[in-house]
Amino acid sequence: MIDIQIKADPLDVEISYRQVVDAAAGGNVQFIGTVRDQTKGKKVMRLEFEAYEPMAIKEMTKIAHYITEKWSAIHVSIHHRVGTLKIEDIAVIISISTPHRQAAFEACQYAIDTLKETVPIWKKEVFEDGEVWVAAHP
Amino acid sequence: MIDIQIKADPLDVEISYRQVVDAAAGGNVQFIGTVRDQTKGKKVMRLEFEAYEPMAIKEMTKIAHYITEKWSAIHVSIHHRVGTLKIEDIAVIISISTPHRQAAFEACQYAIDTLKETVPIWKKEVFEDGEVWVAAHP
Amino acid sequence: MKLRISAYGIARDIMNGSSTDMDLTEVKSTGDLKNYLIDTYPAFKDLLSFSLAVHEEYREDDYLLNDGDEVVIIPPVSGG
Amino acid sequence: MKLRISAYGIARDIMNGSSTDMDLTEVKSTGDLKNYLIDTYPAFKDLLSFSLAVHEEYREDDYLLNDGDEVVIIPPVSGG
Repeated sequence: MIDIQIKADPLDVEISYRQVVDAAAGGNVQFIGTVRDQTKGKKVMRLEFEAYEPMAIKEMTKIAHYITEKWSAIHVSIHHRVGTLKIEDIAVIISISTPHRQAAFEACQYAIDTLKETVPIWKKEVFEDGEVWVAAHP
Repeated sequence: MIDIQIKADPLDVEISYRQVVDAAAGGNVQFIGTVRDQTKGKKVMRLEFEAYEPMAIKEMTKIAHYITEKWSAIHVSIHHRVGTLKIEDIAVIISISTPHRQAAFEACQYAIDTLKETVPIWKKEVFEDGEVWVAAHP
Repeated sequence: MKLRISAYGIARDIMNGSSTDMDLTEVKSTGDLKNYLIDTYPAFKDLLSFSLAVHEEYREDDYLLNDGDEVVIIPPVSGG
Repeated sequence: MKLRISAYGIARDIMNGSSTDMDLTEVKSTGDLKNYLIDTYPAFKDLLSFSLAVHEEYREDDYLLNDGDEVVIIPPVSGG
């Protein structure tokens, strides 16, 4: 099963976990990306995420299909949040179940690394004295 | 923070996650070990876990301390269940938060690999026609 | 060639709008459009990278555009 | 030397009980005790491994036992 979602509502680790648990799975690995309170020592007030949604769903689905192929994943769930997030809010949850646990770790790490490279989602850090689009400039 | 528990009650991924989430964390990784429905093609009815509890807590605490040192983990939570578990029940949840996500993956994988080697916990697979202590014999 | 240009993130700030229609006689490919955009909005040169998507796929510079295409400007992504 | 021997998992099945008191004159170290256990319960030889713990720590074979120690037999672990 592959489940890809972009949501304006808060994400839920339990819901994501329940999507992937399976009687055939030997390992379930979850990556949960949360909002940090500072960037290079500068205090972050909040983050604003936006997505080019149809393409973001398409790119995340590609990641899930690749994982299903390469690591024989049983289930892959990728949920990404958009809108305004405060510190410690969850931006992304990736849950993967595989027959053997080593594969789940590798697949989950591949998923978050690739998501950060290819999926058209952007975040803007809002500081007390300004804001900046993350990673936009060298 | 380090939290190590051995419990007869069902484990909860949300509770474990909430223990490790932190405003300074760039990555949270959870490993969730669940009961598979078969071993080498043989149908498993249930699993029975037992622990030498004081030493199991001590060995899991060693793992958590090592992770805190080596991967600068912010929080480590290891919860292991004992008693009778049915298919898809959670046997273990390991949750780790680190400043950078790569470390959380490595630390979590180290934790489950080492737990399976050193922590005095045993499981017995119960089949329709018998039972076997897992990994006892070559 | 008539194109609809959409922009997200910092690209929207640079273009001062999320969507605009352009009629560009010299533009044949995504590479041509990139050059046009950099000429018109020099701030695109300062980005770590920027890509163009058509029909929800990243396109190389030699991708030939069709009249009426929607082209989406993808500045460096930062999800997760 | 008086020892309390505790056993978990398959070791408990082999010894037919979770705990037993022994008074062993020839045993000085954990290595001696291992040999005694293998002699008395040959099924221990068939295990993938078995370790002894004293004071909740794994002990090498040269660990010297004290009168009254509790020794825990640790057959191959299989948690997780």
